Amino acid sequence: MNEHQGLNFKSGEFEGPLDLLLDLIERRKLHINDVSLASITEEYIERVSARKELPTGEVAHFVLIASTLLLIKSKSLLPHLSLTTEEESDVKNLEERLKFLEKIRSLSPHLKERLFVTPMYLGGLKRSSRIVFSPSGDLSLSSLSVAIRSAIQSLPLVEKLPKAIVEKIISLEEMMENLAKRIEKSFSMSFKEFSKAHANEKKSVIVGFLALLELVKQGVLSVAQKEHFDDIHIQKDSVGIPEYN
Amino acid sequence: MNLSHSLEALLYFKGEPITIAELSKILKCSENEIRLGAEELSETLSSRGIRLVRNEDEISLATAPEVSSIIESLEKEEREKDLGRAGLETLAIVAYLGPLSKSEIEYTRGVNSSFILRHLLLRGLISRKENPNDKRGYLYATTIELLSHLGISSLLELPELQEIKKEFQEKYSKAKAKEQKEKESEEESS
Amino acid sequence: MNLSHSLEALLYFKGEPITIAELSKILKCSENEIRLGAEELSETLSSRGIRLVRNEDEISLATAPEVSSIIESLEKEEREKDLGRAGLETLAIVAYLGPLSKSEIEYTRGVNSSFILRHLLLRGLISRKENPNDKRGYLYATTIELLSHLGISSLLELPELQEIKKEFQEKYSKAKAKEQKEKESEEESS
Repeated sequence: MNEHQGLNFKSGEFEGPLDLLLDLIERRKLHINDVSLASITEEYIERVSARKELPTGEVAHFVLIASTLLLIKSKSLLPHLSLTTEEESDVKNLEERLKFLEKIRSLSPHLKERLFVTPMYLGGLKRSSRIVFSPSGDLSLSSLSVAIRSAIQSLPLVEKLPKAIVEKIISLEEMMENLAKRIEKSFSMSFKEFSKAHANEKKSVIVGFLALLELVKQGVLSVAQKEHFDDIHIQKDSVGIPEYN
Repeated sequence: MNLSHSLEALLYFKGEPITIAELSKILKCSENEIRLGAEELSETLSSRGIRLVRNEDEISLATAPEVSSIIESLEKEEREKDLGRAGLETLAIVAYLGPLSKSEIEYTRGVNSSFILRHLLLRGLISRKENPNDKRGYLYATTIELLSHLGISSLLELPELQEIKKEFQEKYSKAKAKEQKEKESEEESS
Repeated sequence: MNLSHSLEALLYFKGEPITIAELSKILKCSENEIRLGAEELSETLSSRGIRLVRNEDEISLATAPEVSSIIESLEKEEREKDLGRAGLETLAIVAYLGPLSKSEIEYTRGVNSSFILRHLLLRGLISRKENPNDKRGYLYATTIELLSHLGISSLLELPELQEIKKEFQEKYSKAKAKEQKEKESEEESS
C-alpha cells in the first residue's frame, strides 16, 4: 500500500495543476524547489490519473505540468541528463509560478477576513433626480441592432477544442520519446555510478512515463502507441507502484 | 463612534429626509440626543459641500446652495452624454428581449448592471414595474418615448426582431447548459 | 467654492461612483487637479460618518465602516456572502495585480477561470474594460464596490500591495509573455 492514499486527498479539493502541486508540497511541509517537485512527481501523476472527469481542455494543462515534473524527476535521478535551455526555463518557470501562486494564496485569507465584514455602503440609489426623457446622439435603430448582435456574440461560447492544446499534446508524445532515449543514453554513460541501490528509482521514472502516457491517452487525442513504449509496457507488471518519501 | 457620525452615515445612505422619531429608534437613543447630534453635525457641515437641512421633526442632507450650478451641469452632462457601448448594449437587450428582470439582463451581459440600469431609467429610456413572479424584483421594458424617438410605433418594428429573438434563445440555452457544467466542475474544486 | 467641496456635493448628489474623467469635464479642471481635490476630501472625511472610496479611475462616497452594523439593519436586500476558495484567490489576483487580462489571470492560477470571472463580474466585485493592447480582449480590475465591501478606502490599504505588484512585474513578466503568446495562438484557433 502506498503512503499517499493515507493522505485522504479528496478529489475536487484541488482546482488546477498548480493548486494540486501546491497542496502536495504544503502537505509535506516542503519548500518549492526541484528537490520537492521531484519527490511529488509520482503522486501528482497518480492524482491526475485518478481524476476521472476532468474537462477536456483541463487535461492538457495537467499533462503539460506533468511533463515538466517528469523532466525534473529524471534530472534528479540522472544528473548526467542534460536539459535543453528551453527545458531548463520550463523548470524555472514552474517553480516561479508556484511560488507566486503560493504568495497569492497567502493573501486570500486577508481578503476573506475583511470581505463583507464591515462594508462601506455606497447608498444613494434612492436619491433619484427627476426622470427626464433624454436620448443620446449615439442612439438609433441601427446602433441598437449592432449592440444586440454583439451581445449575442459574447454569450459564453459552446465548448470547442482548442487546437493549440491538441498540438501541444502531440508534441508532448514526441518529447517523451525523446526524453526516454536520452535517459537510456544517460544510464549507459553513468552505469558504474548508478549502483543497484538505485534500480528502484530507475523503475519509477519508467512508471512515471507510463502514467503520463496514460494521461495523454485519456486526454484530447488517442495517441497512437509507439514501439518505443511497447518495450516499457512489458516491464509494467514487474515494476509496481514506486515508494517515495 | 460618535452620534453625529452615525447620523451623517444614515442620512447619506437613505438620501431622503428621516424623522427624528425614526432616527431615535434606529440609533437607540432619545429624541433629544438626536437633536443634539444633529446640531453638532450641522456645525461640522456648515462650510462643506453638503449641509444638514432641518425642520421641526425631520432632518436630511442636501448639497450646499453654492454648488447648485455645478449640480445642474452634472445633470446636464449625464443627460447629454452618449450611451456608449455598455448603455447601448443594455438598452438593446431590454428592447429586443424585454421585459426582463435585472438578473436576466446581467446574465446576458455577463456583468453587474445596477448603475447602467439606473442611468437608463433616469434618462427615461426604460421603465420598470413590479415583477409578477418576484415581488422584490422588477421587470425592465422600454418606454413609449424611446419608440417614438426611434421612429417606430411598436417593438415589432425593430430590425430583425424575430431572427434575433430566435438566435438568442438558441445560444442562451446552450450557454446556460455549458455554464452549469463549468460551474459544477469549478465549484467541485473550490 | 473649493474643489473638494464641489466634489463632495457632486458625489453626494450622484450617490454612486463617478469617473475622474467625467468629474474633470464637469468641474472644468484637469484630472490631476481632481485627484488632488479627492486627496483633500479624503483627508477631511477621514474621521467622519462618510468616507471617500477611490480606485484608479473612479471615486465615490460611502458610509464609514465603523457604522456598518447600523446601516446593515436598514438594508433590505440580503447579500450573498460566500465566495469560495477559487473566488477569493481570483479576487486576490485581480486586486493585487490588476488591471490584467484573462490569460494573465489564468496563467497565475494555472487553470481556466472563465466561470469564476463571470461570477465576480456579475456580483460587481470586479469590472472589465477593453484592453487597449488587444481589441478582442478585456482587462479586469477591482471596482469601488469591492473596496466598499472590504471596508477600505483604497487598494493601498491592502498589505504588501506595492511589493507584490512589483514582484509580479519584474520576475514574472518574461514567463508571462511567453505563456501569453502561446495562449493567444490558442484563443485564435478556438
